[in-house]
Amino acid sequence: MRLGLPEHGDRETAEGKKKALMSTKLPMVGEELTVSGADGREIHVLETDQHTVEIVSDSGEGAQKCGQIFGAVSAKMGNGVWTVEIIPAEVQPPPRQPAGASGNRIRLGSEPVTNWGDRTNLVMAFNEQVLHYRHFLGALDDEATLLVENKWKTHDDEEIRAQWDEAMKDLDEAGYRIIEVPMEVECLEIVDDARLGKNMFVLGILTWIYNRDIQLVRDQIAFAFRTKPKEITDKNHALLQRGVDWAAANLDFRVEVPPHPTEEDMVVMNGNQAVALGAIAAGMELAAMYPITPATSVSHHLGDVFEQFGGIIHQAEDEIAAAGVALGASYAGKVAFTITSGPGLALKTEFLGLAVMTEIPLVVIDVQRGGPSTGLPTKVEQSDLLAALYGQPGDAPHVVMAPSSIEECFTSMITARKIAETFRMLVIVLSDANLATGVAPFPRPEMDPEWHSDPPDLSPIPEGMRPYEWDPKTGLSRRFIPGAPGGMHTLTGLAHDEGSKVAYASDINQHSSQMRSRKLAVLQSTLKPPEVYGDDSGDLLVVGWGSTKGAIEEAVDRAREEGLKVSSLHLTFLSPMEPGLKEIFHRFKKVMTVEINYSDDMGDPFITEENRRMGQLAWLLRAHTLVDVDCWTRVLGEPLRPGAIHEVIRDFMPKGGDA
Amino acid sequence: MRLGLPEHGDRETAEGKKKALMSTKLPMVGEELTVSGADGREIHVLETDQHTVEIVSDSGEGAQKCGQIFGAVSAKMGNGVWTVEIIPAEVQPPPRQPAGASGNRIRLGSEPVTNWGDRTNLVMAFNEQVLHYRHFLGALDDEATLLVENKWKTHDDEEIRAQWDEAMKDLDEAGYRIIEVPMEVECLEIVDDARLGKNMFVLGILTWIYNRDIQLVRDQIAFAFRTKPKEITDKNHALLQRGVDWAAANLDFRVEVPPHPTEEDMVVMNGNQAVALGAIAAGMELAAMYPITPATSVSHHLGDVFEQFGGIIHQAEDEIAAAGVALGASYAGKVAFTITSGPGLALKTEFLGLAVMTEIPLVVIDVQRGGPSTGLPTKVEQSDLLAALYGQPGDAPHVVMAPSSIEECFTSMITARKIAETFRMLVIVLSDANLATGVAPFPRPEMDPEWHSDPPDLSPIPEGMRPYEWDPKTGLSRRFIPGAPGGMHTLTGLAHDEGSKVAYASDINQHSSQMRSRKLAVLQSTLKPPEVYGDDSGDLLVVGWGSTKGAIEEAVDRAREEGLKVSSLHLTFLSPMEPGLKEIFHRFKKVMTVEINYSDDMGDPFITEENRRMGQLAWLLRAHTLVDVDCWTRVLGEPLRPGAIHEVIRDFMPKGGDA
Amino acid sequence: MSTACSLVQLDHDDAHEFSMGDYEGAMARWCPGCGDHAVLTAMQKLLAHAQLKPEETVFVSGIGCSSRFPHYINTYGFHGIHGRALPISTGIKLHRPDLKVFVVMGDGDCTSIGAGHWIHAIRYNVDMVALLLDNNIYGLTKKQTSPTTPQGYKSNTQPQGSFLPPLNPVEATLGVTNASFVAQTAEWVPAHLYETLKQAYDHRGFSFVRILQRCPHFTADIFENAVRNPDALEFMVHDDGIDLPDLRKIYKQTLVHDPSDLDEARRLAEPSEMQRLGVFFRDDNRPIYEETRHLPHHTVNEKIAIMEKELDRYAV
Amino acid sequence: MSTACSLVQLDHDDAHEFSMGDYEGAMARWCPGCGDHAVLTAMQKLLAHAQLKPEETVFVSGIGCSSRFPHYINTYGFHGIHGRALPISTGIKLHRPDLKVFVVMGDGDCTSIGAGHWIHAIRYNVDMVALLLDNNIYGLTKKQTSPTTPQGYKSNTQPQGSFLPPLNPVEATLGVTNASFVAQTAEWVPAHLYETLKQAYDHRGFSFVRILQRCPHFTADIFENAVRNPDALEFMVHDDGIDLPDLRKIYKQTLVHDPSDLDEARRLAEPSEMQRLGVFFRDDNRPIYEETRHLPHHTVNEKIAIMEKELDRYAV
Ligand SMILES: Cc1ncc(C[n+]2csc(CCOP(=O)(O)OP(=O)(O)O)c2C)c(N)n1
Ligand SMILES: Cc1ncc(C[n+]2csc(CCOP(=O)(O)OP(=O)(O)O)c2C)c(N)n1
Ligand code: SF4
Ligand code: SF4
Ligand SMILES: [Mg+2]
Ligand SMILES: [Mg+2]
Repeated sequence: MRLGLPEHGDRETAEGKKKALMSTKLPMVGEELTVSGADGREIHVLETDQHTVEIVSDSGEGAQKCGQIFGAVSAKMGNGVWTVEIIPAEVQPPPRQPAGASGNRIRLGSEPVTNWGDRTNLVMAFNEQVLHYRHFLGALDDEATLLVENKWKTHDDEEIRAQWDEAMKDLDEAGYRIIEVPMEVECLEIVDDARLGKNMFVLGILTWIYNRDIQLVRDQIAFAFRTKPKEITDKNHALLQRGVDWAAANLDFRVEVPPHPTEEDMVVMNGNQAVALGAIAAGMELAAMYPITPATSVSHHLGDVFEQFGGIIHQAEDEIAAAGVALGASYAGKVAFTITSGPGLALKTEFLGLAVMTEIPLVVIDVQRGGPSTGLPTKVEQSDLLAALYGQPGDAPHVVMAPSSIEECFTSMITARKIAETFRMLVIVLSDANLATGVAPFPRPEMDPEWHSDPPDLSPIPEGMRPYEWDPKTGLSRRFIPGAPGGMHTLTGLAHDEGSKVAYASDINQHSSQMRSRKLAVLQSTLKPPEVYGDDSGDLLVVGWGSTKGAIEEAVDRAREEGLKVSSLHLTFLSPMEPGLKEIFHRFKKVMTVEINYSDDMGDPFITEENRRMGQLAWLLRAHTLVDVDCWTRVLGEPLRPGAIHEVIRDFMPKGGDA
Repeated sequence: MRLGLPEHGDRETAEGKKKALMSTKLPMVGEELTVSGADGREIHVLETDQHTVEIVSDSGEGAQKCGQIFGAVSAKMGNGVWTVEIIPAEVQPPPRQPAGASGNRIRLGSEPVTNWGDRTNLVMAFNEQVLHYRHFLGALDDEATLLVENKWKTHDDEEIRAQWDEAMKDLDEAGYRIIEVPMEVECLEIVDDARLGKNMFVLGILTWIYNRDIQLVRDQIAFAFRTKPKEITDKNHALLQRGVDWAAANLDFRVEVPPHPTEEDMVVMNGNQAVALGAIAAGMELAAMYPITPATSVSHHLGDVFEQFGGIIHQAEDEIAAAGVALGASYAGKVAFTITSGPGLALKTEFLGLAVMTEIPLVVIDVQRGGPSTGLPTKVEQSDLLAALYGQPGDAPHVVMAPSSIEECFTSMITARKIAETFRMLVIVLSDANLATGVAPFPRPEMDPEWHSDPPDLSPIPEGMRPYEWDPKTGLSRRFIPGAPGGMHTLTGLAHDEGSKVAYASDINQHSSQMRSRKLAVLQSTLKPPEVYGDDSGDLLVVGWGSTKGAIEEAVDRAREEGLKVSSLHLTFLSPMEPGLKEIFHRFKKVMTVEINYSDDMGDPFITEENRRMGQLAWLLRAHTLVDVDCWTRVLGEPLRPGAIHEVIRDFMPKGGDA
Repeated sequence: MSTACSLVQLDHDDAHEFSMGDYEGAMARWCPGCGDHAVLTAMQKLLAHAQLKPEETVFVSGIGCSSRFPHYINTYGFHGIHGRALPISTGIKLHRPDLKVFVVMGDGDCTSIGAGHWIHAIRYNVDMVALLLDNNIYGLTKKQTSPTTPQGYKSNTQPQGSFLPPLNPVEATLGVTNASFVAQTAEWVPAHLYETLKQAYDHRGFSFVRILQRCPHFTADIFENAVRNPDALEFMVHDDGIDLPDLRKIYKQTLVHDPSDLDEARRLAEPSEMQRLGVFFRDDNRPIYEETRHLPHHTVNEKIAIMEKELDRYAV
Repeated sequence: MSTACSLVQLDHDDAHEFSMGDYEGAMARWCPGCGDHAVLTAMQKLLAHAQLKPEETVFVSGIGCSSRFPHYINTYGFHGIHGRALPISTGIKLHRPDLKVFVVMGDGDCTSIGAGHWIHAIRYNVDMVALLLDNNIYGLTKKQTSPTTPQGYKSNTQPQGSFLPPLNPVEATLGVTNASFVAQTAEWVPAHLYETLKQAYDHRGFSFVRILQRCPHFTADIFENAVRNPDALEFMVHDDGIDLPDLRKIYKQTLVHDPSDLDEARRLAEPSEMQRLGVFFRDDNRPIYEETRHLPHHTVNEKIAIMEKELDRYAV
């Protein structure tokens, strides 16, 4: 049933209201209180510790800007925030195309929010088609409240009217609470082209619903449009106010997500911004890349600021060249890095082998997307793990690590550079589209001068020292950098001896292979065992890596509240593996991984214990620990939801028997 | 001590003779009998079931031709033969360069020979430098007999004389039996430029020593030089005779490796020739490649004959294009193939992902060489296994198989094409430099018309049928080939539905991933468990894959003769894995792999159970079976020797306790 | 691709008459005003004109906005990977010369990541039509500099403006030995676009057509002047080239150029204030790669016979 | 690379005088009579002439016989992977413009697998010297057809003879916008070889030199005539180019060509019975990629200050 507006039509039953307002399944202090609004209408206020709202429109209608401002303001107010973009596949698809849905999805929390959460509780839609598509994708909570522009209902084009009726019927039957909003009508009071105003009007509505600090919102708008003429800001302020007023006059509910302001300095950004800033903070000075979604924006964010540092972004002719340029630069000085995603990683494969063979430090960031092949360019997956580890023909020992939060996207760059230089090693950092596009606040990092290590060591090479003077124990050796007197030698991808001379003798190849491999063992010996989240023994241990950490731990929390003996373990290093895993696994009746990559499900036709293809981390852990590690993985082109993982935990709990 | 020639100098003691003649450690019927030669000298005849001889020279001196003819003749006589080339790294290195050693190494056997065996028993060297290098490389049996050109001993250039003395002193001290041969002096009796005659003269000596059928040798020479003017052949026949006569007049030993002629038709070739012929027999019609050692010669062997078939060899501008051309051709008709080695495989990575995603059948042959990077281009390694399996970003299920003999190089092409087309699947065939350059006879394959399946199905597509109409059980679907009316659709590397339409919906991506993966399970369900070589239970099971089969089984034989309870298992399919492995493994106290790739050795500094990097197959088997599979692997740039594996078996035998 | 073409004419009688509609694929999802729409229309018109059987026609592309092309046209299509459309098409033609192949690439796709294949495809001179939809930018990935981006033009990867003078795809193509057809047109001059596609299709060999293409979303300004001001375009006219009298009414700038004159073609290809449209170069007698490989056809038994003969060479 | 060069002249006084011997690396393992030997010698002579500090000089190569070059010269060397020498060198120069970089490539290395990088390196116009050692064949892998193999010439992969007319590296290079120095010489005319290398080195920007190189082992016949018969070579002479009076004694075929004339350069680059040696084109004023990026230098503290300012933009 539907609340027709502006003419305040049919009122819904208390029942209906309740349904519409308790629009979340999550653990929450779902206290509902009632206050009275301006016109004396009853205003129902839902107080919850988290709530998810999304704004969807055709691309170009500014829903994203609206969402970004809303997210930033909420963060400033001290809410936990996790924002993700809703992006269409095409740059600018035709209007009112389902798949053209574009916008932002913001999860608000009282506590810091570590993941995008479950389904959406409240939607602001600029047309019914994108709204309907979100429903079709299963993105919306069964009891979500949907606010939708209603100009289409009465549009001149009858086909459009028909589309409206069809879509709305569907949504209605789905049992959502639907509120029509005369966005265009309202905006036209202030601007001539409503398309350019709706987003700010909608922002006003959200400001009222979520009780945001209006001044903060106004400031944020001013900042967002600082480069534009002042009139723009003024108009937007007016639209904002209009939205607030409209909401106050017409809505009968609000949502309170009590903020917990902290003293700590915070910054808010997405994972690609964190990678970009982390790279600068790490003192790296050359980034070679070739554009590829979802990695490209790292270079956009490096933008001017990198050059201000004396850094260079080189957009190469292809990914192979990007790797080559980065390798050449690393060879000649400070470690450089290259940024890419699956298809680009594939192209860099040969150069990665050369990096390992020549022991030139190199940092590669792979912002994973859906695969194989072009796959799902804008969607998240964790399917490059094995390719990153084993993709290079021949034996190519190197480091693979994965940040598990936006903050770690920043810090991992510092770690990566340090390891690369200390060990003369290739380091692959696996981020993904979930981190890349997720926006969340984290404590402002403190710069450490250490990170910007001084220029490369060009001091004369001691008489007789050789370019690969491997320490027989550790495999470490001093890197000879061009410019260092007496260090002349020729680097080669051919098998070579300590003097970098091409060598075919068997023992030399065996020894040099040993030395390159040894460095990993040495690095491993410096790592600490990972910490178990939850009790460090129990019935079920859920192991994850990368961007799924927040969702897994939230799911574990929920399951533990139900009394399930489940804990989780998150790995940062995939090569070498952190110590102690086997020992930790043995403390649990059952061990499983949860990953965003493909695995066969037991019970499917033809799938047996013997031929089942496992999740990528699960496969590694089985070989590594010989523990019968099970897995639940999905390639849904979206981050995993804590709710889904929670259910999986229930299903996978070992039945009966004691540890 | 050294037998100076021509002036029949000092004779050696019976003792010394014995030593020199029992020049093999191998299981042999080492019966020694004595006959009297022309001039009444005593001729000691060693009868053995196998013997290894090598001919080494500077490149360009024709040692290889000599070896090839000797091998061919021996095969014709019914001996088992395994010939390998000794190739320098440079095309034509300067003369008398150790690393310039070029030639052939022939292992003769009474029974079929499956591998290159252990160290060399008898050497024919054109100069002492290459001979000394072979010693330096550890290629020679401690008790080998060395015949060497002695012109250098008295060379005008004193530096050369010095080199001679130094090298010979070394060899002498090593305790070899050394016989100087006046090759040049003898050849000059027949040709003006001895460099061009020595190889035939040497062939004569070998003919006498190994008692080869002289007429067969003459015929083989005629065949080898059939394209050259007749005089050449005549001169070579004369040189041959000269060698025979010289040996008869000067040598006091012969080696008898009794042949066992078979009725069966045999062919003799190397693994790359077998791949080339196999591809033709399989009815494939397009090979796209880019030259790379040791794979290139496949295309050389395809040469004209392939075009006679209506086949095309396309030398592309690079490996990426080669993969693309093969894929395009496969898409448009019969499955095509591409041939490469490590660095080329790396470059093809992205296209392999596309092949999997679009389900275009494709056959890729990787003739493995030493890695990583450019590594050891002419040497064998089995280090591409994991890259072949997991190299492609995203989930890219496909088949990986490895021929384990030259004959299987032929048959695997037929299997590969069949699987590729039946399952719309990428099939990677892993050969290696050992098979590629090893020459051995095998039963002549019988052509099967079936193999040359008829032209692609261009019949009209039934109304409503879709390009990926996956059978929900098997994931199989009919391939739409351009030209088939009604089949118009657009193939894409993006995630797509059954209609090949780009699809972003979660369930579709999960489902299509499932369908692509399912095909592997279906294929696996059709495979038979591998057969255990030796008793099917015991103390130790040695598992191998690819070219090491012959050496491993020979080592197992030797160990079993000593009473050790060891068996071996050889895998042809690496993806999917053949069934029953876990069950087989459980029947042995200990399971280990023997591979030509890198693994850390326990006991080395910093290496622990936890951080040890395992052989590539061992790693797979651990994840696959959860059995604690151990491994012994080496990257010596040469095939493994049965003797070495035999020792490893001894060392790895589980100590005490019953199964 | 006259041979291929005439083939169709022959066995065509039986088939029904194809209309433009018959070639319509999925609804095009390019931005409103995107130049790619016009190219799609012109191409559908050409297919109808040539009456190409949809099932015997293949459109191959790489990755990019422009590379979505095959999805929107009702023939066989192969939406490949970035920069690799040409090797795929080469494989198709080598194995199936009977098929009519069209290649659609963006400027990044063809001249950046695909540059190596591009140079060699020109050289192979395989009988197909290659279209470079040149919007001077990376569209799909949202405004990064491409090799053809004007110097100084700001992008997301070169916010200070592109560092280098743009690569000139026509000049580069003309530098490659065995180039056989090189033309340039603009998507906003439909008549010229169509005629160019037609001649490219009729040419035997590798026809390379650079199409100036508007990207209103990211580079609206780049072609603005060329679109607005007819004198910003100069048309090369010739009997062996393109000469459309009607166009002269609007476009006054013309010059006569004989496409057989390579030196002149190269001179004309050099950067000038005016964008030159027309056929720069054409040579119908350059070797065509797939034609240099005359392949016999054998029955299975013949094949086995040859095989046995080959095996004899290896017989022991 | 005059800037780089003069740099050396400056801080040179202190150092000792470098002789050719100072640049000798490992003993060259090319075939006897291989043209690569001559190039090595000429290069060592050049280094001695320019008094380049071995530690400030880097030779980068791909894979091939010719790419063994760095091993045989006593400077820093980077024997990379096949076809990728140019990206590596570009990275070196971008990060360390102070280094003098020379690139050595074979014809397969540069014009086949490396073609894409080659085209773009010409365009970037990074200040370094690139040598194409063109023996018209794949040497190291034992006689496969290369893009520059003469049409009809038999190889192991094209036993019927190469199908296509050879790619002309000079023509192709001249087709790329921003080309700044393009020359051709022959390894068997040492004086001309040396002078060409010298001018390439003195040029500011990307100097591309194609060196005709004999491969006695596989293609002895290809350059036979050009080596034997002085009239098979034609020398382009000019004050701004190369003019070696002594050569005129042996080589009668000369023509005057002004390297600033691009059109003429392209015309002269076209195939002719005679092999033309000399400087085809030179332009000292084309933008040099690394110079378009003027990079400030900061102390760590300054950097941290900038960083903090940047972080403020993300502050909550
Ligand atoms: C190997 C690989 N690298 C990068 C990308 C990302 N990518 C997709 S399209 C594109 C370039 C698009 O520009 P253009 O080729 O000019 O086509 P347009 O979108 O402008 O039509 C890039 C870099 C990719 N899909 N694959
Ligand atoms: C990725 C890769 N592909 C192929 C090869 C094999 N390979 C080595 S050198 C070479 C070509 C050699 O020819 P060219 O570049 O002309 O150099 P030349 O030996 O003639 O001097 C090839 C194909 C390789 N090493 N790496
Ligand atoms: S971004 Fe540009 S090229 Fe891409 S569809 Fe939109 S207008 Fe066309
Ligand atoms: S093969 Fe040719 S190019 Fe290679 S070293 Fe020998 S002569 Fe030189
Ligand atoms: Mg573009
Ligand atoms: Mg060459």
